Amino acid sequence: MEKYLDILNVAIYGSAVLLMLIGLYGALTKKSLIKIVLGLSILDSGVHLLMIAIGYLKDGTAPIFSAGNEEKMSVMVDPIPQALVLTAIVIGFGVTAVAISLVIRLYRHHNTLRIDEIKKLKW
Amino acid sequence: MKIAIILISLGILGFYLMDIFFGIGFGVQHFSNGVKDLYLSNSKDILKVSNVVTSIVVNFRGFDTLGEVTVLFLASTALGGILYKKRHHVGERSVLFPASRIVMSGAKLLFPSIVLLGAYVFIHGHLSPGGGFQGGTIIATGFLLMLLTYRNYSVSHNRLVYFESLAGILFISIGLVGYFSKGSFLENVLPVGNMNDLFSGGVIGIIYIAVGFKVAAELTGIIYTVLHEKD
Amino acid sequence: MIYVILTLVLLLLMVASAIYAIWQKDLLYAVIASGILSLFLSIVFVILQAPDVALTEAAIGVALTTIIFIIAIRNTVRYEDEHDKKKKVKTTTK
Amino acid sequence: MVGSPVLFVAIPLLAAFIIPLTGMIWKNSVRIIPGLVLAFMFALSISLMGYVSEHGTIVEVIAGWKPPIGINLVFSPFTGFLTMLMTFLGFMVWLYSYKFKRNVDFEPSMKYFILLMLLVTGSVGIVLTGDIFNMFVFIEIVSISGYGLTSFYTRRDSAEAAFKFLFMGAIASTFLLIAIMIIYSQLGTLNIADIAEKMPLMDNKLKVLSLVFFILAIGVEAEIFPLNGWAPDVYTQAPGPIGAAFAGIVVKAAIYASVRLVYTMYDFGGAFDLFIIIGLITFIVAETTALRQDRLKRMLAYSSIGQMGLVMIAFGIGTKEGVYAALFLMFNHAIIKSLLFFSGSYLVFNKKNKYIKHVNGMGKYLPITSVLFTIGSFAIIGLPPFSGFWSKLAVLTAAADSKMVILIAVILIISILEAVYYLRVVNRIYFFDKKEKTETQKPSINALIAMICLGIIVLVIGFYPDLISGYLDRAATDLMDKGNYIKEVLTINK
Repeated sequence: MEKYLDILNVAIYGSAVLLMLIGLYGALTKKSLIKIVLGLSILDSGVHLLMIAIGYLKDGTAPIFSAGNEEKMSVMVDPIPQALVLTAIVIGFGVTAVAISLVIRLYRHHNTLRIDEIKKLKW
Repeated sequence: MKIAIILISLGILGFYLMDIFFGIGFGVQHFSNGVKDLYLSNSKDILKVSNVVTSIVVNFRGFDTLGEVTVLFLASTALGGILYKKRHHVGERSVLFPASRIVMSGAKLLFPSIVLLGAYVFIHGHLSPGGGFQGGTIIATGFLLMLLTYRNYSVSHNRLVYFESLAGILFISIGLVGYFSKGSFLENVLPVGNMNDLFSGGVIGIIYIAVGFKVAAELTGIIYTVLHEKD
Repeated sequence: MIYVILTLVLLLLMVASAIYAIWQKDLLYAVIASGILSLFLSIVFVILQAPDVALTEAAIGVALTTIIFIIAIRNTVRYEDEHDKKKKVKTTTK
Repeated sequence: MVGSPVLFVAIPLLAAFIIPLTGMIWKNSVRIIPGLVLAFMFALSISLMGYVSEHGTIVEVIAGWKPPIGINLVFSPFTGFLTMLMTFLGFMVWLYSYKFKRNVDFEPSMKYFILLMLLVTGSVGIVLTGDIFNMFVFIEIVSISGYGLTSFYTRRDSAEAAFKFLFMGAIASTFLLIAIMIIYSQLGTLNIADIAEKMPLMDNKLKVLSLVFFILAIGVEAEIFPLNGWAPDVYTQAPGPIGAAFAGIVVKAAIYASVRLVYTMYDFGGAFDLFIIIGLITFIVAETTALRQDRLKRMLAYSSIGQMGLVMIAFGIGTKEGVYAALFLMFNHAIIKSLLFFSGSYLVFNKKNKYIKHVNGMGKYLPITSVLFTIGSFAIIGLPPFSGFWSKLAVLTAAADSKMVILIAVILIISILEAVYYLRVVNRIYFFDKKEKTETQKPSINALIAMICLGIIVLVIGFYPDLISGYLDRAATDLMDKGNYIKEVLTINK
């Protein structure tokens, strides 16, 4: 079982970091405004996976007491990162909604989504 | 050139992140005397709430939830300020494809059960997975289905504002009741009951219901505002 | 064992759909790919014993975020870089 | 005790949820209620400050759980001083913008006051909270209301400035989450006092890396040099009073957050040197850029960034005198920069690009506003009879006490540059002739009151700096005493 845990260690953290890097890459290099916002939301997903993975415990159960398992406290996964991610997901959605509305307004003003044509202020 | 700089800095960032988190390790207990066990035991013994995530979100760290609800409120407020004009009137919305009769009947059939599911999820937030945010979002997706299917389906904006404001006021007034009677904001003022009962956890259930209504109203409002933009 | 393989497959699919979402020029496909990413992510959350988060991610990440992006695409342009396609799309969607 | 710190957050949020309802019945209530709330917050902070100076720090717990478990709010002489400053400025911004003229219909303008109120609330929350994740939530509240306020004008560039701000803010918030998770994974707690106590347990490498992520995240709001690309555009495109709100309130809160991290949470001394280096780079780059600007608000924005660099330097000196100087500088900068933004927006009112040349000859048309702008300019340069002189003197004294001679030289040289570009504007106001015939806008009476209040404060502090030094001294002592903070928070008996 230890061997699998090592594989999962690399796989989960690695893919979370990869997701973040892909999102950042898209947000930094792409020209389309919608692509940029999409990149930011992928970046968010990566961070959320990272946070949940930190709270995981080997052979753990979900942090919910049900009728039979009041005593199984020591094998429960950490509930705090889950609560934090819950907050972070909702906040991320709020930011995405604001970003999308800004994109729609920029399109209305400039009639394009390409950032190199919108650039009037210095970036 | 610019891409090269970005790739290099992303590489550095990725290297350090992987370094940090591979070192931290996966699936092991990271710390010895953290607050995790305190949360678990307090949730079981004092609050009598089965779902520990709910007791953290609503009670132990309830202030975060207040801020989070405010973030959604702010997002819908800011959205109204950003998309300031060229709003469609009710019923004049353009749809990509007119929905077929099957979709229309299906949506009509599904809508009540989606709302019921959402209500179930936030009423039982302290017993099973789910809660105000999840239930509120599910209800919002129900409204989204109706808005997408029926061209002239509309949600009364004033009614959304009523729900939103009243739910928010309920949340804060429960907090203030705790402050004035027990001396601490959001403190539990009701009997906690027995574990795994519907009426357990004192004010947690009531707060989560308020959060559910508020989230549902706000998300529906956000979708409604964006959907009614003229292109 | 089976969970390990399932997790690995899901993680691989997530990264693949993220790359597809960034690489694809058609914004509609890209947005759908990011919705699929959220779907896989919520399954991974269930495997990692976080049902609350999985529910939230499924409702917000899969449904609401995707639909908001799609509304934005409907109000703007569908393709990332092609200017000549812009007018054509506008006339077809109207 | 009169009132409690939790009301700083609860009452504005309650008001924010009530306003949409009352707005349906009585339209003007959406303007008046935020003002009342801001005034209430200011009064509350004064009353609590009186209590704190007699009985010591107030630690308020939320939901009845003691600090390592629950979230707590700390109202100490230091945080209380900043809260007082921020709520006062928030009220001034409200007063100034009560009748701010704009050319769009009324419906969005009711959102303006809600967003302004929550901007102030979020900043106060950042200062008061004793929990890093709660700080993240408040930072997001501040950011989102900032995005809304920036894109508030319907001009085309304002949406772009807001998008730029949002882009950097979104990336910063993910970095902040990563830093929080690194700390949580090592210490298992989110409370600042608890983290500070357990910090020696943490691995040294992780300590440095998490601090770097924190600084990268908070640096966006604090306008540290490579991360402040959004600031000039936002200051230019946002409504005039919002520039003042950013410079006076949001940036102060962000600086507070980084100072709290370095002084209380982390325990290694290298962080102070980091502060000095970041501060010096920011100071030099921003002030030299400000010299080259031809638009008034951009110039003010770069000057504001530069002043923040100076504040960072003063905090980086690391002695009690340094903290005292930094706090004095923060106070003065908040008051003076708000005055400059307030009067500056009327000097270039309704001009397309707000070039500096538009102020030519305004001394005749808008005498009071011009005098106030001149007072502000002289004060921020640090000319003797005004308040800015004392703070700059305090910085130089603190640097001299720590034998940092190069620092003194740099600050003096850069101050001359600062004098050049401010005096250039003042010169144009009084000694140039107005070329084209454009209409000028007389300030409305409430704006005038707000500006004169700030001007009087600048003059009074200039003549009697002792009025405020008691507060500053107590605040500096409070910040330097890390053990006391931990003890106050963790041993609360509730």
